[in-house]
Amino acid sequence: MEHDNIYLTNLRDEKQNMWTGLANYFRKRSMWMLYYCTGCGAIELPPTMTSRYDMERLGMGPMATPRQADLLLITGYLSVKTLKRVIWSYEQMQEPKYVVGFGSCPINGGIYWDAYPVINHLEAFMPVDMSIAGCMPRPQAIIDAFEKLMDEIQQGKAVGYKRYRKHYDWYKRNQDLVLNRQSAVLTPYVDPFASMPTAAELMAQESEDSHV
Amino acid sequence: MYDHIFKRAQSLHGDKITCEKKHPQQLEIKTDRHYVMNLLSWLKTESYVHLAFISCIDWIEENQFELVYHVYSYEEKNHILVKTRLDRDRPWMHSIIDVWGHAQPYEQEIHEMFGVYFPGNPDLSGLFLHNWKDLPPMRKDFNPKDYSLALYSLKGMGHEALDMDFIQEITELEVE
Amino acid sequence: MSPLFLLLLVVMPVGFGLVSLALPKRLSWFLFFFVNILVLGVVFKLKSSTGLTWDLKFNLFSTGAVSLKLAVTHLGWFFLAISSVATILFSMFSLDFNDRKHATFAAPFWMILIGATNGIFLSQSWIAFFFAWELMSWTSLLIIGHGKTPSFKAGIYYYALSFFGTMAMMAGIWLLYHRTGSWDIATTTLRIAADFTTHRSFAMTVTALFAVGFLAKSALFPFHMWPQMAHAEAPDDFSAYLSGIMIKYGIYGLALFVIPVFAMTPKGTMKIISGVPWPMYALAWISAITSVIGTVMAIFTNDMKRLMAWSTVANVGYIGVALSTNSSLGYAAALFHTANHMIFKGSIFAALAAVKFRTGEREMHKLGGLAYVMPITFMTFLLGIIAAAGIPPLSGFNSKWMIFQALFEKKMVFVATVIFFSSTGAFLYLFRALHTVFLGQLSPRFRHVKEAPMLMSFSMIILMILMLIPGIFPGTVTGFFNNILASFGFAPIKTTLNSMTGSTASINGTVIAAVFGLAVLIVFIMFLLGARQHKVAMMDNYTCGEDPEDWKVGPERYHYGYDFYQPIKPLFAWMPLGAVEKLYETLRRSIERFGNLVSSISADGSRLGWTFVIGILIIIVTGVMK
Amino acid sequence: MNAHALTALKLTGIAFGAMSLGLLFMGLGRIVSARIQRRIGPPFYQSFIDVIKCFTKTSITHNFVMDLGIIMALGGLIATAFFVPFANFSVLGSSSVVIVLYLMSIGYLGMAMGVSASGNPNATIGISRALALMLGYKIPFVMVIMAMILTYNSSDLLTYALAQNHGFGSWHIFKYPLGFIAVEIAFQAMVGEKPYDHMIAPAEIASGPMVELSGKYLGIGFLLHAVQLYVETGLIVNLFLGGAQTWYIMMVKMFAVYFTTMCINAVMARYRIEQGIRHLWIWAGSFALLQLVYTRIWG
Repeated sequence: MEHDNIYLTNLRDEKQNMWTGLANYFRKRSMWMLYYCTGCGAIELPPTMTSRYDMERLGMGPMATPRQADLLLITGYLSVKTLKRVIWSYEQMQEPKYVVGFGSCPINGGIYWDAYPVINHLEAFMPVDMSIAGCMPRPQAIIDAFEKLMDEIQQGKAVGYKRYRKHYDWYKRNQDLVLNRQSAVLTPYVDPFASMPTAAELMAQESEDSHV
Repeated sequence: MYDHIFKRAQSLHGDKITCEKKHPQQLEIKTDRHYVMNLLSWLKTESYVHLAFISCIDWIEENQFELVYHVYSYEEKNHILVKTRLDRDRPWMHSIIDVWGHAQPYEQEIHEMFGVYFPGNPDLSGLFLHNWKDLPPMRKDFNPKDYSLALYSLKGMGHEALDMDFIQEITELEVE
Repeated sequence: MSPLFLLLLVVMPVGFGLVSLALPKRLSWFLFFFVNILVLGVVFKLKSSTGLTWDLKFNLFSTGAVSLKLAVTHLGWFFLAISSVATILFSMFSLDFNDRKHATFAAPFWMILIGATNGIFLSQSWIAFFFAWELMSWTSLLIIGHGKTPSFKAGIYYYALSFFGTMAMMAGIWLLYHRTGSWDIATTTLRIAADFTTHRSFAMTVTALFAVGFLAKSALFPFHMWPQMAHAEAPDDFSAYLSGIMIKYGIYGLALFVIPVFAMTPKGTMKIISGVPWPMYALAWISAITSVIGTVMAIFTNDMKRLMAWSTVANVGYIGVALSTNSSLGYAAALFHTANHMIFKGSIFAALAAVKFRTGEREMHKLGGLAYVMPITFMTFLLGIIAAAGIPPLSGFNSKWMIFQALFEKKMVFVATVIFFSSTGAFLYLFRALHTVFLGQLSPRFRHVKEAPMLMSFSMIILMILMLIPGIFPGTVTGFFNNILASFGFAPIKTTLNSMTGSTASINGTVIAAVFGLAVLIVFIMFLLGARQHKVAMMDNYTCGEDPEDWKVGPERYHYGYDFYQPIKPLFAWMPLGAVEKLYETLRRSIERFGNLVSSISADGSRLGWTFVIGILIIIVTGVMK
Repeated sequence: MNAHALTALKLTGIAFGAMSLGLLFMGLGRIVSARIQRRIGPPFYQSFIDVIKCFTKTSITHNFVMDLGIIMALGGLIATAFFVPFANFSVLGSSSVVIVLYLMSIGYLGMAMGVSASGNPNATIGISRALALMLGYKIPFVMVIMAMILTYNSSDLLTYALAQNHGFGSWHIFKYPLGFIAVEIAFQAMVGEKPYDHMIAPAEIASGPMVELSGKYLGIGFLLHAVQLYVETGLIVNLFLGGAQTWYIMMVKMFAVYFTTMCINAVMARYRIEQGIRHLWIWAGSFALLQLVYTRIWG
């Protein structure tokens, strides 16, 4: 599957002028999020969205598909298997797009820092514009982070998508290292039953062994 | 509560099994791996119709795997653990999907996580792990910490051909 | 202008057809195209010579003077003109369609059929009309059953229903002659209209017999079953002709005889319901039921040609409803919709034929995404379905609007509601066909499919233009109607080149097209002002983050096409849609039993043949002796 | 400046007016929903921000049919908006309701075509639902309109609007009460709000037709909904709520219609597709039929 929506053009350094400033105003006031419920953090979002904290005040709202969304929320730990889907979804999103990592897991692995299926640094695989520390962050912290992100968008600092385009090779290499690696990391495992023997064959072999 | 089944098991399979009462409503039966199939088929006729799960334990000091079949009876309200030991070097076990069809994914998972082979199971492909090349991860001789540090730490990811600001930004994140 | 031109219109295609029976297949198709050019030329030469008559009178079996009278009437010329324009496009289409691989032997019969068609539209005596009608039935049977078993079965089915109608019509003609002593159509129409005051039941019987004949031909309820078999199984290029032109013979018959009879009937002789005589009101409901059946069946059909055949049934229903209003507006609406349907259904079938020509598939769910490889065919189909759904600014809207105006005029609001139901349902099946065949995922099997060949594309482009023109300038077609209306004693309708006036409003096709163009322009500018877009692969879709290839899902499995409207199927479960088919099946079984009885009397087949011949001889001899 | 250019200019004004009004209604509707759920809700101009932002984003297209369809969709609906009288005023003079009903369809057809061309089955399922639902709401709606045509012997919307300009008592809501109930039920389905939001169903088929729309395509999708609101609330106001003499009364009445819809939307759950159509046929259909029979016999 070729990823046609990643187009590697030279990144023009867009200066902040009146038009980009205006565009950034609209972008910050209307952030539609794709909250990919990768982990535990999804439970903190309903209170953020509903009447207690009311995210819609800020013009934010959930969207159904990555095509429509501006903001990708990585809520909590991210397993390798999910990572593939998250990258797929991120690449389907349209620019400008922002990524927010929830909790400690996307920052450094959190309590899963030594677990084999969970990645430790989200920053290595996709550009993260804003990280929220905590396990899990409370809705207040989430709203706070969104407001900070809005400031950064207005100032033209939240340019993770440009970084992704510019350093696509590096990100791609890291992704491949985890997702498409060809060799074992520690000890290669040789399946003794790779030839898929039947039970009768195995038993015959065992009785042979015991005779010897 | 389980006296009835305990006695019947003793009388019918006495020479092949060892029974132990672990807990009210919980009975442990240890047996040889070639006898598990017979025992489970018999238990199924004795109203133990529900196979709840198959679990696997790595007894690394004894160089053995232990398979535990959890069966349950809705009539006697009893839980029976059928336990058997496998050789850790060549771990294989008869598939029981002829007795319980839904044992298939349980066996598939044990195959993936421990490397126990189930001849007769039609699908032993990977279920959870993505592109796994190492030892099966639930074995005790597999070190997840080393694995995680070797694969997921930022050190392993090269910084050539990148501009300095970006390297700065990335390496600041490194936690050591 | 010599009257022999009229004879030429009938004899020339028949003669060429007979000659080309001896020619190779490919050559006969070129001859076919050539004949159509000649026919079109003659027809347009006859434009201003209304009233031109060719008559042949002779005596047969001393039953009195038999007259074979051909004449140009306003109505006949209109039908001749639209059918010959459509035919020449279909024949151009057929030239490329019948290449070495696909050629059928239909061309000679088709030529004879064109002669018969011209005969039907020119006949002014019932004998000539009947001869032409029979010739048409036989040749079309031969084309539909073009040497394939399912096609032959469909042809037999078509012929059986058609035969029933023809017999009814023959009985009607004999009764008519018996009463009036004339074969002339115009004369008998006047007589039978007058008879409604004096011999009411006789007049009613005769009209009913004719009506049955025409309803059977036009596939109105309860004869709505045959198009879905005949149209679907006929050669693909012939389906366009079958659906565009042949289904209109019945409409022509109704417009020629049945409707004028009721229009000329003195007032007060019949019970009036909703402003129309009650038989007309019954016809309205028959047509409305036909359109509902056609629509509902089309919604749940998976075979694309069968779907469009049901759509034709539904459209004939609209035309029947329009005719039944028995007013000048309704009559004009029926003619207008006939002309439009001829073009848009012709282009839909042409597009489907092009698809079948390139892919060889007829089941819709196996296709998909062909718009990206066959853009001209797609545009033809798209404009065809826009016209068929009655969306402005294409031709279908104007005629549908006129039908509604005619219904509003007579306050037939319940019929109008039913018609509106089928008109909305038309959306469902037309979009389904559009999506399943032309949009969605393109199967790898068809990735290298090419656009239809040049002549096919060219004829499709002309069909597209012919759909646009009556939509933007309705007057190009409606301008012919006032003469036709006057010849049957209807009041003229108000129409100019751009606009039409109905009973409750008037519309201006040009204005609608212009404001639509303006709106599209505004949106297009907005579209250009937005940030740039880039093209992605067809399978690069939102799939909940999964790569379809991981699940072995290719474009074919990712195409939503099979059983498209499954969720709403339960809503139509109560409709006894198969009832008529069951009735026919019972009839067929009884006939088969009777046939077995006859064959059991004569021991083997050869003797049966002799029995048949002897029986015929006895009938003739007794007829002559008498 | 000749007359045609002036008309074109006026129509362009109407096009942008319709879009703006629809977007304003959408923003207000979101506030209404929020207040019912005891939230504060977004500012009233939120929908404008959303649409402008959509136009500043990059977008994807799968093929030329998608572009063609999406442009045809909004074009068709804007063309429909030209035919809806606003405060007793119609630039084009005539505004036959039959044209409005059929011209609206070209918008839906364009939308359907554009999103089907994306090749996503979710989009097509959404469209198949929308078309099926159309079979449900169009029939009652048309029956009520036919009752009016019977009374006035005219299918011009302006005629209906002018006939109701004689005070509160002359409103059609009192003349055709059953018809008004039928149309209100059908209207809920026409604008695709709950309980008839089968087409969008975000949790079920990933927002249906909108699934592959991004950037300006999505922006056009929002504008489509905005113009649809303008056309459909305008229809209801002209048909039942007495039209309006002044532009602000017209806007207030249009919003009142939408307000009712949003209130119902906020408290209802979704029907299943065939339940929805059955509900429309049974309830809206029977009210409309009663109205039509009444008008045909005694009206």
